[in-house]
Amino acid sequence: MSEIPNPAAPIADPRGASLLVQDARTAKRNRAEGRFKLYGILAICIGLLMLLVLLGTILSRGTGAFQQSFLTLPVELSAAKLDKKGNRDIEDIKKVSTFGYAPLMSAALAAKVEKAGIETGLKPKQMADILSKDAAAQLRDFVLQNTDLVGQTIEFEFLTNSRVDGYLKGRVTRDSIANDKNISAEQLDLVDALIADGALNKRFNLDFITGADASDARPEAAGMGVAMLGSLFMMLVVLALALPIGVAASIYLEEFAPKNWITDIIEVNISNLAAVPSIVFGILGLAVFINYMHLPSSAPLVGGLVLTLMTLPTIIISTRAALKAVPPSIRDAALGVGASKMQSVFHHVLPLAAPGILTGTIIGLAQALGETAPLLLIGMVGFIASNPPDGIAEGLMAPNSAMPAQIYEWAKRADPAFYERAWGGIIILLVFLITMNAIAVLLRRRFERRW
Amino acid sequence: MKDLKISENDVTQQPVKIAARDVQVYYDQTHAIRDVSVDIQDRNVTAFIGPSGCGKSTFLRCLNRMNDTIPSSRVEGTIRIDGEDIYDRKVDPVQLRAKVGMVFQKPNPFPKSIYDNVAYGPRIHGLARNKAELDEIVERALRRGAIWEEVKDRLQAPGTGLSGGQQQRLCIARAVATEPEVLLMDEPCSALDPIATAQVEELIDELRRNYSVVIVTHSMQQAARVSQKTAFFHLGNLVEYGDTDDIFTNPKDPRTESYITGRIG
Amino acid sequence: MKDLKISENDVTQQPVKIAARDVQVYYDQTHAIRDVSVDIQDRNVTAFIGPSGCGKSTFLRCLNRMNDTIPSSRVEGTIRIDGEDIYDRKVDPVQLRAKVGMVFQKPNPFPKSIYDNVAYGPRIHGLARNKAELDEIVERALRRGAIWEEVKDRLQAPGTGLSGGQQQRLCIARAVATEPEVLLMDEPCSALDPIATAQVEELIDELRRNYSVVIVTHSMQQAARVSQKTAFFHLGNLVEYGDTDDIFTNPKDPRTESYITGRIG
Amino acid sequence: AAARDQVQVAGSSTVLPYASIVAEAFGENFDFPTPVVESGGSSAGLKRFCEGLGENTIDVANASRRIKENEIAACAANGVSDIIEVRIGYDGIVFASDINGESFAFAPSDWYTALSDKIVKDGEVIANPHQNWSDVNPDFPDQPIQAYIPGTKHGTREVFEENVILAGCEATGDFEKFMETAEGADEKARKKAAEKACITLRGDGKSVDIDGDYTETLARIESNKDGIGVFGLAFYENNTDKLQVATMGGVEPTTETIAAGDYPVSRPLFFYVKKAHIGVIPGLKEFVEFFVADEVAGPDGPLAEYGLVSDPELAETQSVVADEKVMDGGS
Amino acid sequence: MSDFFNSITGGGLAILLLALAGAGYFLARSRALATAGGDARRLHSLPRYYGTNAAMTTLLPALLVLALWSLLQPMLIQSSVLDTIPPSAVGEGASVNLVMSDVRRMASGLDLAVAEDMLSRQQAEGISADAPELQRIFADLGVALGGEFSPPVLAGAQLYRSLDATGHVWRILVVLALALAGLVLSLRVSTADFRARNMVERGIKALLILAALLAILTTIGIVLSMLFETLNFFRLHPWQDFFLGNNWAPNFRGDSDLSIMPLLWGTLYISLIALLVAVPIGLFAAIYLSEYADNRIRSIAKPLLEILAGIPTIVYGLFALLTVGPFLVKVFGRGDQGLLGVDWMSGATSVLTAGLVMGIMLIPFVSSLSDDIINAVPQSLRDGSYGLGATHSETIRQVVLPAALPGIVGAVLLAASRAIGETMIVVLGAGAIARISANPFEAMTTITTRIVSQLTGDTDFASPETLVAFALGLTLFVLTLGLNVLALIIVRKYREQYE
Ligand SMILES: Nc1ncnc2c1ncn2[C@@H]1O[C@H](COP(=O)(O)OP(=O)(O)OP(=O)(O)O)[C@@H](O)[C@H]1O
Ligand SMILES: Nc1ncnc2c1ncn2[C@@H]1O[C@H](COP(=O)(O)OP(=O)(O)OP(=O)(O)O)[C@@H](O)[C@H]1O
Ligand SMILES: [Mg+2]
Ligand SMILES: [Mg+2]
Repeated sequence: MSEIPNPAAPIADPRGASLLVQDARTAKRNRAEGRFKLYGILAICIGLLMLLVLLGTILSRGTGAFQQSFLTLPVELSAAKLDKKGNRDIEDIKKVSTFGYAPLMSAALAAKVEKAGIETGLKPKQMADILSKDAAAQLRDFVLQNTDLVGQTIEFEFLTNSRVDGYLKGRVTRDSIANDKNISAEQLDLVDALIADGALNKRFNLDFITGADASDARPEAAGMGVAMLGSLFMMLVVLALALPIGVAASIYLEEFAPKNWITDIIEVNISNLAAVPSIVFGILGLAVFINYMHLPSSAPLVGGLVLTLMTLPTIIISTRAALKAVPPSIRDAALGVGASKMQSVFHHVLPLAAPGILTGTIIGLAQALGETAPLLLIGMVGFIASNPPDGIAEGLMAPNSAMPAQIYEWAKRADPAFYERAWGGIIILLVFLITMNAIAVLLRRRFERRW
Repeated sequence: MKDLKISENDVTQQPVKIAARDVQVYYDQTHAIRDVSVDIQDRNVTAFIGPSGCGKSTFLRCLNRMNDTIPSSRVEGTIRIDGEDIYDRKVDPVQLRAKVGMVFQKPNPFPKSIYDNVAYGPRIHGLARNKAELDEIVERALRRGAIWEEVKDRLQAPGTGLSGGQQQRLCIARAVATEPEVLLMDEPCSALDPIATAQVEELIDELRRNYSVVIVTHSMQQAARVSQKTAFFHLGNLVEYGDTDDIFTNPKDPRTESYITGRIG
Repeated sequence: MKDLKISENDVTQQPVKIAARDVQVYYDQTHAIRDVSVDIQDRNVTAFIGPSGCGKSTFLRCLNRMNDTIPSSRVEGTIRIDGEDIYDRKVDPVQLRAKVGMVFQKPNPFPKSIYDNVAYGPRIHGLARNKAELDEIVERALRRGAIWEEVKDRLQAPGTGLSGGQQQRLCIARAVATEPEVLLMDEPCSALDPIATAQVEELIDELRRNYSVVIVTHSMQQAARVSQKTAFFHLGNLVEYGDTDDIFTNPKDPRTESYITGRIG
Repeated sequence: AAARDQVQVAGSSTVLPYASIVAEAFGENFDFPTPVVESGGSSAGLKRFCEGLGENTIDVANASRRIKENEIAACAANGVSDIIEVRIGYDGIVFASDINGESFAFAPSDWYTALSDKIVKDGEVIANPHQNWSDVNPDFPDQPIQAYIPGTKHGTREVFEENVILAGCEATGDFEKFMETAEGADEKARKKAAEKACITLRGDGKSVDIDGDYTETLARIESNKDGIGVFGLAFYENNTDKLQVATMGGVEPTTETIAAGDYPVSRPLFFYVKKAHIGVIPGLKEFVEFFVADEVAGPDGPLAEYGLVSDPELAETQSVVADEKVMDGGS
Repeated sequence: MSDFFNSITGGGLAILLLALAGAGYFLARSRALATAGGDARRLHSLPRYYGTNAAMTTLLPALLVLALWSLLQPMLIQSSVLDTIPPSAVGEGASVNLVMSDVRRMASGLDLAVAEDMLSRQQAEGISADAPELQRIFADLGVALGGEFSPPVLAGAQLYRSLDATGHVWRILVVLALALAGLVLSLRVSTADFRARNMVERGIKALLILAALLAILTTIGIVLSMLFETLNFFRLHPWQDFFLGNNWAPNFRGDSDLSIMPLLWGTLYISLIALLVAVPIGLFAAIYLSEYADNRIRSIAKPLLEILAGIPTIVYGLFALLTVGPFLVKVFGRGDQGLLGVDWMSGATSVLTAGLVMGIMLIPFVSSLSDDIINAVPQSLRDGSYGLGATHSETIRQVVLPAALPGIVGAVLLAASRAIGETMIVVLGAGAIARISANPFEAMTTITTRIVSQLTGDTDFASPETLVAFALGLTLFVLTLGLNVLALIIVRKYREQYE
């Protein structure tokens, strides 16, 4: 069906053209549309590809940390050495230092080698070098907890030295140890024989997830657990402070503040705080919380406070954007039925802005969770191998590290085994982060709605 | 105030509920309402008519201080409700708005369930002692809003998923639920079909028994049907105010006459 | 299709512009439009009337596939414009919508200047060769939208700062500016005063000379005044369709009759 | 409230590994809790050390250099007047390159000639023209110069400048030339200017400052096999599978050669203890004594095993600790 | 009596106040209801507002006074104690503050001794400095003393203790009295007509203001914590060199060139590249997610992208150094062996490397926040545009994005802020060479990394080489402030209000 051409119609008018055939202009516009959409897909793909590459790198380098080599030996907890008075008094047993346990282990290893019929030219002391430097401490801790076992012979799983562990994981090869004074080819022969015997093997290492940091000489004993708790307590502080304060500040600025130069100053100030390098917050934290308020240094409470100040701008900025996006008619509707401004905000505007607020929280917390620099100045980076805290108060006040600080420390250490642990730590950090995000994302999805 | 005198001459037996004197409204520079003085009576329906953009909505919003929410707007003059100046510093606009309810020109349901939309007002004003009472209030309001039959099976569905007219009636129900003394309605029937319109007009008539109702409308017929008093606005001025019958049959101002007969706009 | 037969009997001399057959629309579970078949003629005004929530807007939106933007909605049946199925996979909804313009129930000006609001369509469709031509198009559209006089001094002011009725006329002007072949208007006059309404009706009458216009209205008077054909919807069904005069004077279906005389809603 | 129950240590990240090894062993074998050892650099450590007395200040500051006069003064101004200085040993600084690359036998002058911004050639002061190591010394392989040296914030950098670059500058005789050409009112100023000329390194990317730590240097060598980096001895000894060490002046760096003073590039490591905290913070004295005990810091102790060059005069240090002998300058 | 007061510690007082507030809540609530004859509808506000108001009036003034008192009391006591200490007791080179801190430490030592029953209260008040057991007690308790153990200091400590104890008693009395007064007052006014909601909302608003002011406080704190050291720096180093010089070469021996210019250039350059990566990708990702993708893809892709923001920056740093850098060298370097056959890039570390990797990290900052904002643009605007025959992308570009602009600018600003403040990626990816050059294949460095490295180094902490960190921090602060003011002005200008 054709139309009578309309003389008044302008030139480009597609009047009367068939809908089934695209006219040139529409085709062009559709190509632009296709391109536009393609850019979107490309953008997402680039983002996801990068994520994939990063996660791939992290996983391939870090999974090794969750495995650990152990050597199982029958050890005689010689009463003569450990409890010279023979009264099984824990105070007396405590007097025996780790140095006193070393001979027990060499003896046990030598006995094992002999029993298994392994031939080696190594002296017992050299043989014992394949064990971790932490082994003695391991054994001592065990004995102190089970004093009744003194005098008996027990099967005990000892950590092996990081080189032996690396050998089992393929990180250390016979070639690579040519110049290494920490391990010799004969020791590797012994290791091979013990593997064949079944005494030495590799298994999942729970201690890596639950344990505390260890010194540079004992990478195999280092764990992430205590630092994880440190991060957890810091995040609790951040969440408990940054979210309410940030939302409160945004509500005031967006809904109540008169639009004048004072609020302009506050507004500019907040965006500016977002650009302050995180270490400057560390300087501030040191000055205010530790030197002025006399809070203990290295405490997750202080770390949390510093990170709160650091995350606030992120949360405020995103919350304000979200509040701004709520259509004014909603506010009018509430006011019209006699709600106060405050009620209209808390009952209607805030729930509608919740997705944006949660996004800000996700990003802010992610940032806080991964931040090291400010912690450096308030003493949370370093060697902090304390025990897991007993309660919330101690968790907040007792010295602790945090996951990113721990990772940062490990990444700096000399022994390559720490490098593997650093990547393993990153995996734990990411799992922590993803769990945290998942909760927020679920919440956010409940609030999301287009109106 | 010439216009005012007209209205003062026409006072009926009802007491004055809202008394506006020399009201000026500005949006930044724009002078949207000029020198409006009017007495709105209790237990009466007052209609505001006038061409689009003449300031009906603006003036209506002054009556419950909804104008406060537009930062650029400024109100001068006095408006008294029951003799109390509502722009007095001591007046709590919130309390005022609970007393002077409003239905907006564009339907604006909350993005919540239909039930919650209506229950919101009664909840914040503590009008119901318990859930059963609240249910009752919601049902009555929805019935008065002439929408109960359509939504009674989906009270938990979102209010935003209704058709335009349904949304408008939901908003009316929401406003009625808080039992205001004065109800301001900005073109409440513009999105409604004749039957719903008739129902709303019936509601207005019913409300009139206890409350004062102010309604903005573009329909002369509607104004004639429901209102006892009519005010005609033109370019921000209140041109004429008086008994509806008088205005429609015997307009005093030439502008009113030409508007009613369809000559100016 | 009983209703359809009626309309087929009443064909006037105009060719059919839009032919809908057995159209069904669902929102998730809700069956909002049932079995609607209708022929809309070219160079004619067709009015859709019916109680609120009966599916007028929904059906109107099907005609230019605006329903595509509501994820939950699903359309079945065929709709042909100029004999071409608009739900055909080869049809580009964008091209379709340029041909079938729409004015919405709630005024929705863009948060841009008045000028840019109107110039938006011509710009994307490349209707103007240069600025002067564009200016001309904008002016003509605003004049046809009966709003030129009110805004000519503030074309650069934001469109959102206008009064409700002004916004609606701006939206009409915006739709007219792209010179569509079919114009769908969802209650275009509900926010307008009588004069503006008269102007819009005049515009509709003028448009009819070249285009096909479909208008949803709640006002029987308006339907009677402007339309040649009227379709009456009820609960998602097209109850009756025919010449406007017939429908209003001699409705065939009892439901139509009771609606027109104000008994069902 | 009772006093804080663990010793707090902060400071140099070079001392950190040693301090943490000791802290760990201390925690295991004593009834005191494991001390907290924070890193953050000598400067920050000493700053916190000097902030005052009391349980909210640290007890021990690690430093990879000796405390400066004005730091002692700043300490005193805050009431930290009795400071015990403890030297724990030496840190060997080695030059190492990729294990599969060429081997090098350096003299300090080679480094000076390769990296200085300006050198003297044929009696003229010219901008350093050398691109390959073979330009520096015909004996060297034809490998592009790419050095990863500690950033200027590192204590190691000071030693590198002092013992390698400046020594090289003097050895080649360029120093005198710089003295001649230097401007300055007196001998001292001219000498200073000449020294500055020697140690100003080229800025064209042949020499890259590493502000991170040795792992970063290692990573850079992994990404550029031509690179030669500066490492701590302990770090090298843990990464012999990736790195080969170069000799300096014909001496291979080992704990023995450094302790004997044969290998020229090393620096002392210190820590500083607040005397006022001894007897106040539980375990402080024990910790310090344990740190310098023979079985810990001695040549056969775990620290030496890890790479610390133990102090030949350890006995003296032990007596300083035992007597709580404070530094001069304190009251 | 004083035993009683001593037994009320800070926590005890807080619990007491809370209990009062709780009582106030229920009393006021029921009193208000009673005055309205039990009918909540006749109350001005909902009953819970009366309760909250009472709790608030009980708690807030008391807490405020408590806070102020706790802040002022030590100062007042300090000045009166100082008056009693003869100048002779202040040792050579020591400052009054030093003596005062000894006084405080000794006072708390005495407190401890009393608490541990090592001294009786009378003994603690009367004991003289030469009492032999005092030294031992202090050592046992772990009280560190800086200076000599002098009688005036001990006297000062004893005075300090007695003043402190008096202050403690008065503080408790005043605070409790205030709380009670608040309680009584709020109960008296809790009648049906009382505007309880308004009062409560005023209280909430005060809290909101307080929260907003925290930002100002933080700023003041940051400025103050850097200002003095910055001044110290400028005392040691000419400001002309710092601001106008063009060389950055810190040196152990002092006499370094410390100019911010090359660092500033590096900062801007790297941030610019990062934004050039992050803004288009992030924005397009946001557009795709909010406009094109169906809900399922969106609900998966968005959180996935957000993980990018949470990967520790050290990972990005290593990624830059070990993966991206060598890749770029392969493309842009190596002469004929390279992919492009050019030799523009020699080292793996460059502005481009760091910028690219940082851009990846910043993607979620732009994408997630923008996605939320775009999602909030009302559907009716899109409908209006589609109705005119606009394509989806035209609608997005011309209607949706302009409407969402203020929020998007906010997101970009946040990303830019993060780029300026980032360290690890720059350290590992961009190298550590300070220079001004337009070549993106060269290594450069940023202000932030220099702040970190100068602050955590081994140099003397009072030397300009360390202090420069503070000057850098403060300058950066002022600069970003300027940028933000600019952004605010721009957003104001283009802001569009919809609906
Ligand atoms: N987005 C939606 N989702 C779900 N249901 C919808 C949606 N839009 C409309 N409906 C329902 O579809 C039915 C028809 O709605 P429609 O908007 O077409 O009515 P209408 O005839 O235009 O009414 P009115 O005159 O009030 O505008 C109504 O019952 C409505 O509740
Ligand atoms: N928020 C605002 N900012 C600036 N000007 C405004 C604003 N709202 C309304 N105006 C202007 O004030 C005048 C009166 O507007 P108002 O909305 O009161 O008209 P109205 O009589 O309700 O018209 P309608 O019948 O079309 O709704 C108009 O010129 C309008 O453009
Ligand atoms: Mg209006
Ligand atoms: Mg509709």
